[in-house]
Amino acid sequence: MIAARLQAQAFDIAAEQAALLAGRTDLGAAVAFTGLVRADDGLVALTLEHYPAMTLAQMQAIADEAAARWPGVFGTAIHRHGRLLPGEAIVLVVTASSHRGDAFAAAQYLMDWLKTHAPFWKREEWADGTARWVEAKVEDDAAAARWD
Amino acid sequence: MIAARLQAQAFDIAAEQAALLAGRTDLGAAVAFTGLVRADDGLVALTLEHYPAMTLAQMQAIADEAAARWPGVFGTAIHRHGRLLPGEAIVLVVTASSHRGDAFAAAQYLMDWLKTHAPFWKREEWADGTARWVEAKVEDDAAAARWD
Amino acid sequence: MVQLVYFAWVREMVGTDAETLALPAHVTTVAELLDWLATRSDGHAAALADRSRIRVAVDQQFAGADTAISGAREIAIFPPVTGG
Amino acid sequence: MVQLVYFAWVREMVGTDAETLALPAHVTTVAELLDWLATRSDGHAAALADRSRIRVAVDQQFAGADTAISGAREIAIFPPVTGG
Repeated sequence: MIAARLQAQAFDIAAEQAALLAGRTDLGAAVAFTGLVRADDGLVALTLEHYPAMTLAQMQAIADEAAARWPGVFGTAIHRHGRLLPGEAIVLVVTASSHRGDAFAAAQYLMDWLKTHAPFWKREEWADGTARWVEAKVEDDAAAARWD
Repeated sequence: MIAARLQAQAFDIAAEQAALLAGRTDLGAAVAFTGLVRADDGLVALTLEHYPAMTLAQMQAIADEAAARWPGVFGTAIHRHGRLLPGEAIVLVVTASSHRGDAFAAAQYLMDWLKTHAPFWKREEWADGTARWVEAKVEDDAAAARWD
Repeated sequence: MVQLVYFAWVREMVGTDAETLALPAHVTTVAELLDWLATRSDGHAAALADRSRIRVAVDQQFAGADTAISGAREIAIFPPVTGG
Repeated sequence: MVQLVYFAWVREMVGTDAETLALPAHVTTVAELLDWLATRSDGHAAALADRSRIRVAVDQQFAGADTAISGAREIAIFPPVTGG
């Protein structure tokens, strides 16, 4: 079971991991991946627009696909939306498994797919006052395609 | 720079990651790997013996090797020693980088090497009152060898 | 009547985030919808000018140019997603 | 005089975690040290019986059977490490 969530507010990495591991003594590995907003070349803010009726459903579909590929993996995938500043966390994927290989693989798979298939649109604001919508990236598609 | 630490007390995953990321807006990815003691087949406790004069130096050597392979990766590798119970965290590796690929790769590399090359000896205590020293595992050597 | 919803720069160029429209009888597929929408205003026309940059979801399911839209309640039009 | 330190089941079988010894003149390598130590007690002999399960560090550096030990201050003898 990997649960997807969508929220505007910040998340607490330790609390999320603790909730996943609570009462379990059969899990040997937990991987927590945090994606952060980078201040590349003068970025001052990043706004994620989402499609309320669709985005969480698509995220949960990705999470279910990961859970089916790695049946022993438990996890939580949280994505934020709204306006975020450089240094802020934007996405958290926590996976846990009996052994570390599956936990790492499932976390990487979830991130590769979230980066390409989750229905978000990013708008960047720059130090010079301009703003632009981010175009879909070829390298992220390649990262996701390695799982096909 | 990847810093190695050796301690008996528990660590705080959120505090360690926050310390690594503090004041940075150039890092897009953080990976926190936590290794946990599993209660396999009735394990009641695990004791890690170490060689005080050597273990931390070897850990730092592994961390320096990872930092040399992935120059853009910053990190912290913490290993606990002493007697630990099922469900307790035993090792933490936190890595951060501008992109997620390097952060994931460096964390996996560090874990593969810590599992094989760090001078620890594990003693397992079982529910039936017996205890035994763990033998080195062939699969962990194979996981480490894939980096050669 | 169908609810049209727009996201990102499609929304900005169309000039609204949603509109409820009665579709003409000859508009039965996604491609026909986009052709018809493009005649409604300069904003619609500009937003939909390059169809390779347009994605559509019919009732929250990704759809292709030939997807039928009869009976649809909500059709979303947006750029390729840029992920998280 | 050299400080010998033992870990894990080697420590348990030898019966001490450390001992300070004066080595005979003919003991100049790791292999010769292990041969000589094995004669010191039944515990030493049992601990060192299977050399494939014994690892040695000379002054905190991993050492092979042929590593010279003259001038060493601390020699550690232990099973293969089992990691973290």
